[in-house]
Amino acid sequence: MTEEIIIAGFGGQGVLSMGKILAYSGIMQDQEVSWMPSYGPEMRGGTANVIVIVSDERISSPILTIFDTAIILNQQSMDKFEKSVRPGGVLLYDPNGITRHPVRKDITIYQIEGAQLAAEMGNTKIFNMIVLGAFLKVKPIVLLENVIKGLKKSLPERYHKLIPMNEDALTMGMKNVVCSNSLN
Amino acid sequence: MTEEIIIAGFGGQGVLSMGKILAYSGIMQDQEVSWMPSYGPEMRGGTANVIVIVSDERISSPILTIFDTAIILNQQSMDKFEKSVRPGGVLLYDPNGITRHPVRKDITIYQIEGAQLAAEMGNTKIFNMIVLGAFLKVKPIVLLENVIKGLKKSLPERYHKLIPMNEDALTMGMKNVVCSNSLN
Amino acid sequence: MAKVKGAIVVDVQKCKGCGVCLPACPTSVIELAKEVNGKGYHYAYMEKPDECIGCSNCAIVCPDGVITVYKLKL
Amino acid sequence: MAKVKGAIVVDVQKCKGCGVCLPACPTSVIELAKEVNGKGYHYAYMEKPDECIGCSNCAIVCPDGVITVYKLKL
Amino acid sequence: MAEITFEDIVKPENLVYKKTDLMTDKALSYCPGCGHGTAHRIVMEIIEELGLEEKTIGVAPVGCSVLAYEFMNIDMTQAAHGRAPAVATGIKRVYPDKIVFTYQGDGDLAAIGTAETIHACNRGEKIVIIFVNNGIYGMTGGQMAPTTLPGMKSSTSPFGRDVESMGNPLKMTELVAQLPGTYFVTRQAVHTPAAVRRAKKSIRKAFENQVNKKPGISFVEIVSNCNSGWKMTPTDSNKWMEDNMFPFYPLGDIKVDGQLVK
Amino acid sequence: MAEITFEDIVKPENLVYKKTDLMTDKALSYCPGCGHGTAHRIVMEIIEELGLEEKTIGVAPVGCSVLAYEFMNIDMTQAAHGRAPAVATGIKRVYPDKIVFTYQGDGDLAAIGTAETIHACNRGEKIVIIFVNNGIYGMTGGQMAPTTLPGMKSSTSPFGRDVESMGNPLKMTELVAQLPGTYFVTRQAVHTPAAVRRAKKSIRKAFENQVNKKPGISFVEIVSNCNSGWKMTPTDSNKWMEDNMFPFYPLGDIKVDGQLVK
Amino acid sequence: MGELKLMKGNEALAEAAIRAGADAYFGYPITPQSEVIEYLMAEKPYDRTGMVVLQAESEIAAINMVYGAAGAGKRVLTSSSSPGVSLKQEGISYIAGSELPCVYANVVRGGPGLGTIQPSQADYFQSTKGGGHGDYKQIVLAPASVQEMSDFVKLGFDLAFQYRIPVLILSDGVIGQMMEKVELFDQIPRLTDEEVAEKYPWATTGKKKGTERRIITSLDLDSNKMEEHNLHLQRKYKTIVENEVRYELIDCDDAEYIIVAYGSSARISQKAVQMARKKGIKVGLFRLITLFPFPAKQMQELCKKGVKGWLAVEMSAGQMVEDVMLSVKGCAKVEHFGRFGGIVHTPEEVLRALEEKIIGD
Amino acid sequence: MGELKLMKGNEALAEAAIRAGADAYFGYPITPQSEVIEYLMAEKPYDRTGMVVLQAESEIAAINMVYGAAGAGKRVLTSSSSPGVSLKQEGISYIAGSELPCVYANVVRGGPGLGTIQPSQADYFQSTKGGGHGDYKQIVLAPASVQEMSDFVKLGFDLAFQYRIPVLILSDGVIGQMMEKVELFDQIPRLTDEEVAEKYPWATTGKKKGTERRIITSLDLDSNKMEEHNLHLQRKYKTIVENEVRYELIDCDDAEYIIVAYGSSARISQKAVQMARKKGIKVGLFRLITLFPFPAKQMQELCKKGVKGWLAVEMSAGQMVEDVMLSVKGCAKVEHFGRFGGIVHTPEEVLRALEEKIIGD
Ligand SMILES: Cc1ncc(C[n+]2csc(CCOP(=O)(O)OP(=O)(O)O)c2C)c(N)n1
Ligand SMILES: Cc1ncc(C[n+]2csc(CCOP(=O)(O)OP(=O)(O)O)c2C)c(N)n1
Ligand code: SF4
Ligand code: SF4
Ligand code: SF4
Ligand code: SF4
Ligand code: SF4
Ligand code: SF4
Ligand SMILES: [Mg+2]
Ligand SMILES: [Mg+2]
Repeated sequence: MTEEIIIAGFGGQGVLSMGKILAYSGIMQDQEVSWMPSYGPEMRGGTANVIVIVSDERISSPILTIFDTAIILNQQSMDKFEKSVRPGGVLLYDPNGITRHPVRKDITIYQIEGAQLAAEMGNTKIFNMIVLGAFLKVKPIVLLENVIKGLKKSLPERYHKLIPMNEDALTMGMKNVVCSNSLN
Repeated sequence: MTEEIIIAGFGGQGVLSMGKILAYSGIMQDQEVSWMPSYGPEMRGGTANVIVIVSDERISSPILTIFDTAIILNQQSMDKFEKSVRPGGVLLYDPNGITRHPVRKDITIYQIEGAQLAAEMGNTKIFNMIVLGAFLKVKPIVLLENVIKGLKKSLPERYHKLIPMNEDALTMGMKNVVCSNSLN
Repeated sequence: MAKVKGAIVVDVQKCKGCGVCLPACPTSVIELAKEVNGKGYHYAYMEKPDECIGCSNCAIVCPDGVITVYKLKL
Repeated sequence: MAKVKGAIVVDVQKCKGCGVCLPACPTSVIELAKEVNGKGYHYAYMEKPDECIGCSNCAIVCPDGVITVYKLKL
Repeated sequence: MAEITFEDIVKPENLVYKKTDLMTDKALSYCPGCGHGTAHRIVMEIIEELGLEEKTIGVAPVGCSVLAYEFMNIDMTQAAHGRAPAVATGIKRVYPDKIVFTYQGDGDLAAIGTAETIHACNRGEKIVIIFVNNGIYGMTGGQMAPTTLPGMKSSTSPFGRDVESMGNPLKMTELVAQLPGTYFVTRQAVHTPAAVRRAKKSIRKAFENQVNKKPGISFVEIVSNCNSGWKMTPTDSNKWMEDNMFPFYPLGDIKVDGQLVK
Repeated sequence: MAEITFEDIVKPENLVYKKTDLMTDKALSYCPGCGHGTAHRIVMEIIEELGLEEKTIGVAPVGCSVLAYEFMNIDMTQAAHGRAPAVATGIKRVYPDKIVFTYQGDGDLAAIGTAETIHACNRGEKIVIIFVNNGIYGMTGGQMAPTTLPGMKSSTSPFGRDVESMGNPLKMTELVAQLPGTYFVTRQAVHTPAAVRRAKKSIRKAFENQVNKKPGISFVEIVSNCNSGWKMTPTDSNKWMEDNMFPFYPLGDIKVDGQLVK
Repeated sequence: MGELKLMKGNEALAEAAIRAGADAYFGYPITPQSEVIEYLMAEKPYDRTGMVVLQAESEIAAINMVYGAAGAGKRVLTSSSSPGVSLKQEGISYIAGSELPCVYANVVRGGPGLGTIQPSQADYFQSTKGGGHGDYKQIVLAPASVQEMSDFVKLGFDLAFQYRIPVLILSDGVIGQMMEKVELFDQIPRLTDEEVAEKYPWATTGKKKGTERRIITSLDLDSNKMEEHNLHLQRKYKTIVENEVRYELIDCDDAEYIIVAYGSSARISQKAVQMARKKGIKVGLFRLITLFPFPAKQMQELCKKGVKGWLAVEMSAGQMVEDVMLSVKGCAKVEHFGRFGGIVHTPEEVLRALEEKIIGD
Repeated sequence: MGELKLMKGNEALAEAAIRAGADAYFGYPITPQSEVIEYLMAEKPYDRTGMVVLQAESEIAAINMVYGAAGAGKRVLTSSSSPGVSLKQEGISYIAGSELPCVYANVVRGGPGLGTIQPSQADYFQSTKGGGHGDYKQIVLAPASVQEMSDFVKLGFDLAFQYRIPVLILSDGVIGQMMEKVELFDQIPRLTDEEVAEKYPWATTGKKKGTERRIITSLDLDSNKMEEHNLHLQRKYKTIVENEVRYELIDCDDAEYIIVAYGSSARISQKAVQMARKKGIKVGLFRLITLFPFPAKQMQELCKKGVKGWLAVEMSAGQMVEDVMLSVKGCAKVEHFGRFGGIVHTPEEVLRALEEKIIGD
């Protein structure tokens, strides 16, 4: 099993840390992982994206242009990455702020109302965990318990009290993801 | 005609400028010349030597290990360069301060009492011109008039008044050089 | 009462919502919008346009130089 | 008269004849030799050995550290 | 006076302030509230006001303002980190009649570029140095600068600057004022309208010195914020700057017309 | 007292002065009368007197004293031009209990090495800097240094230093005294017995500061001659130095125990 | 098994420095490697092992601090990225000339000049042929994973001290910025001052009475001695070429074509090899681990086995390819495929280049 | 005929700079090239032509002064020797990246590190492959006589401005310190500011109203643009390789063996060729004048004529020899003969090396 994912959105949406938790979860179940951010210094407030690969085998290129799954969190990223999903692959997006929705027919498209749900849950910081939950519902490449373990590993000790809340967010995401095209 | 010469002695003996005047004289009669000093910074007061080549043809290597003529002005240089004269070549030296005189039989050896003559003439600065005169007597590779022209070229204008004295020194050297071995 | 009336024009798309102009205004004209511009910033606008005296304070401290100031002498 | 008598030993081969020790001597003991050493320098020597008071002035200013000083208390 | 509408006021003849044309129309790449933007603008306003546009060459080294050439609408040279004073010297020496200035950050001017700064000042190069001191390396992500205050946190002093092991903050401006080659040395800020006005006056003086071929460098420090590096909102950072930076880096003229201000 | 012969006096028990064993027996490579020799010797005397031989590491960069390691009979590191303060910092930081000093010329310390000098001083590295200022680049053949006096001739200022185009002589010692990281800053000379004694006292203080872990650098400038570069006899050069260098570079302590001397 | 972590390459390098028993890090920030010093500062290695971390005033100061501390026998390192590494060239030449051990990393970005902060491999020549002056070499290790960013610090120090030579870890923005699983090796204790003095008698640790003083220098005014010193260096480099070549062969056994690459290019090329194999193309990957010493012999052996073509893949306009050419000596076609200026090639592009440049004609 | 003078190579270079209409020299003293700035200071070029001469505080400052003035369209130069040139590498990379014209000289001394002040050719790699970071090239001219030290300044400026590229005059202690007859070219007037502005529209001479501003930079944060810029540079380098190769063939017409050398090694090798010819050995000298561009094609042509062996003679442990190998591509044996660390080979040694390494077996 190899899953090649791009997560793309705005700087403040927790894109990089979502990828990090996913990668950590992979490690927790003994998989190989890589996490490759786009980086740039003074491009402050611009877009952020990260390529995450989780695999049973040694990972070759950490940089890819075609992905199994694209998790897309703003319009710019939609414009850039819709075409980068491999035929038969998955595109998961938060429709909030999206003006041009995805149109491809050869991939499965899911929506998660992450921003809205986060707002409802009263904590915008868990937005990325909702989206991650949604993804894991669609592609259960790591077990929830390993995500929690991964969270523990990646969060400093003093933030561990926040783990239950994150768990809720994951569950919320899993529950609320919807398929928006007819492929399956 | 190509004449390959090394001039070697102490720092203050005018070794480099003797070579320079010789080279300039060569230019005055349309010859090719090269002048290659040993250099070194804080080896102050140490030995100084310069390789001068005067030739009708384009000069290849400015650095040589075998010479037609060696002009030797102190013991250290004698130790170093006696062996560097080509068989049949010339070694010209000032015996002042020399404790081990040259012994080679396959070269012609000349002496010039340069230091003593300079002292007698009341001007130690013309020492090198006396030696140059001696050399030119032995190997008239440049005309005296071209040496004078060379002197004019190499001395700043304000020193031109010293030229007659230098001319005297050259003549003095020419007169006083003596052959000290039996080769010719 | 005021002998002058001012107005500012904020280049909404370039405003970064930093809020530096707010305390610079002697008459507290400016507020940040609830809405965001294309870059996601809560841009500045004249909340109390009538108070503006066209003093340019806001414009000269605006790091992004997005404020243009007009003043009408009455 | 002097209650002390001094003497210096110059390392002749290492002396560079700079003359810095000369003005340093309170009793003008030192002169530069007419002869030169192996390096061609007119080395320093005690021209007036009787005057030496062993004050070490010459030694401590000698850049090449070639002077050793002795002093005998009478 | 409800009769006067917005449209009545916003008319070309009523214009009292507008960004100078010597700033390009590109959106500045700086973080919201960053003083670099203001500093850029007032330098360009002075160049415009003094009519120097056609003979001015600006030099901006790396630092957040590396892209100054995107915003300052004049001839510009991008310089290697720390070397702007040398680059400016090169230009000024071959064009003694042109106006040359550098626009440097504190990491640039006071760390890697110390030698170039000291020597350009000491030679008395007839240039202007605009020195934006935000107490941090903004561009590379908020590392400690030579100017970082004692105890101040940065990404390379995450527990606060420890003077014992990391050294003292360096007051480069006071230092160069000691050199005979500096003609005008001042420290300013741009966070309030009053500060901007004073800073602009200083910058004008600096450029006028160059125009009038005064003997020596004119050196204008601008103490500024770096909200990203300091991890504060723009307005908080300005407050923090007043409370913490100004006591250590007091504003005001340090040397005027070649004379230290007592 | 004709009865007392030379041999009577020259006996081991009468020995009052002898070159320290911490100087090797190699003949110094310096020109006759060059102050470098004296400076070397008194530094080594102090190291001997304080018993620091076994824990001292010296750093000498390029300059005439590049061969210091041939003469100083202790562990030595040859440094790149201008970088001795950084090299010494590297050593001292990994050996806080050892004694580390640099021995630098004026070209080295005040030109190419300006940044390293300023920053080592500003960080308050607990090292000693011995700074031999002869107003010229001796080693490379007498070029102008940052310290060359106005009007002074050198091979790169053959008509005398022209301050207008070549800049001002740089008083690096006064400059570093301004920095909080310097604990002891003094200027000395070694051309007369009295000067040598005072210089030695300063050097002792400098090393004692390091032994006693005083907070900051101890910086000892020695104004010295370069008869080759100045093209004078040794004694003439010492006279010239008194008449010309000392007025510009006045001898004496500048900062003691962290306090500027008024 | 050692501790497992998810780390950036830069962080792994920093953590490995602490664990390798490094005595000091001296550095200056520059993207994309500032995480090295940031990580170290946050980790308080002084409390963990006594390791010193100092932000220098410049890259030049940093490399000279390294020179000083290395000369005193300590395990020290620095890191930078392309423009900063250019500034270090004089210092590196001094370190090589004085035969001091040290480790330094170049997390390469695109040039020339200020260039871009994006990944590049265009500093290959500088690293392997000598960016500084004089005839010197340094061992160049090219990590292709975060794991190797950690491992090569330890390996680097071992080689550096064994041969008294600077060891360059030549990384790039991809390897520096990416996170991967890394198995951290256990803490190696720092040597005490006494152990240093004993193990490294050449080091300036203070001259014990009655012993010879130690001198760290690269100067010799006597040209004969200087030449002798240079000959000694050349002999050492020869020994290194004989003993320290490191590389990895992937799918080379039956390969008709071989891609040569290192670092992140090797990772991307590996994917291209997988893709090519799926298409039935017999291609293998020769992944360089040491760039100096270069595995010339090993390439010649593959030549003898009948490899028909070599593709040098690098993020540069063509640098490593020269060493491949010098190694295979005309036995088969050698072509170069490069993207540069901050652009990283895609596996698809590499495959296409292989098909067009090597197989195609 | 121009004025005839007896001059040191360093002095000839300095005098040529004045006559070539240079606007400024910025430099820092270092043996064996300090005569360049000393000569200039003594000549008062400001009075002669208005040329500025400034002793900078360091080599880094000097190269950045050059960068500044070159960016403003002026003819400027600097010079140094090995350690100083290493320090300039960042600056050179910037100049190459920003496409600025300038001339600089490296009067090479033996390394690595502080090394020796005696002549060497061990900076060949640094000069031709890139001592600085990134994919850039510079034109490298290798004078073999004092005459060429003068001529190549003029040629260097011409090429530098034609291609907007740094031109390195790669000399060494022999060429720098020796005196020979030199025919000085006539004074070329300096361009006025107006002429500069007109001839070099890319230069920052002050933005005229209504025109586009000029920007001197090597930065592009957009990797695509950065790659495009790099491709542009590579195209330029290709043009230079096609058009600017310079070399001299001596006795090569009937040569069975060829010695390849440049600079002072070429002079010495020429003597060796003379000696060999006397012994009846058919050997010729391929004297490189441009090191970049390297005359690869021309060597291949000689290969086709049946040259049996090539001897690369250089004062280094083997650097230029790699380019010879890359050029002749295995057509014939290539060997290297080098002395280094400040030692200059003798013609006798070169002849012996030819006999033993090339002819002997
Ligand atoms: C030789 C070199 N070293 C390091 C860097 C990385 N760098 C770029 S800007 C900078 C410091 C920026 O700080 P500052 O000068 O204070 O400017 P600011 O961004 O704070 O305005 C550094 C270290 C570089 N570009 N070149
Ligand atoms: C990088 C570099 N630049 C230049 C030089 C040449 N150089 C050696 S010493 C020196 C200056 C010496 O002057 P100073 O430091 O005053 O020492 P002094 O000889 O006068 O005692 C110079 C320029 C060098 N060795 N390395
Ligand atoms: S200061 Fe300028 S950018 Fe900031 S909020 Fe006000 S108008 Fe917007
Ligand atoms: S012009 Fe003055 S009064 Fe009007 S909004 Fe701006 S600061 Fe306020
Ligand atoms: S000071 Fe020393 S070297 Fe100089 S003359 Fe006196 S003894 Fe000789
Ligand atoms: S010891 Fe004193 S008295 Fe004796 S020679 Fe020396 S300076 Fe003169
Ligand atoms: S990082 Fe700091 S200095 Fe840079 S733009 Fe942002 S606030 Fe300004
Ligand atoms: S050149 Fe000057 S500094 Fe150097 S040894 Fe001679 S006198 Fe001393
Ligand atoms: Mg800053
Ligand atoms: Mg000096």
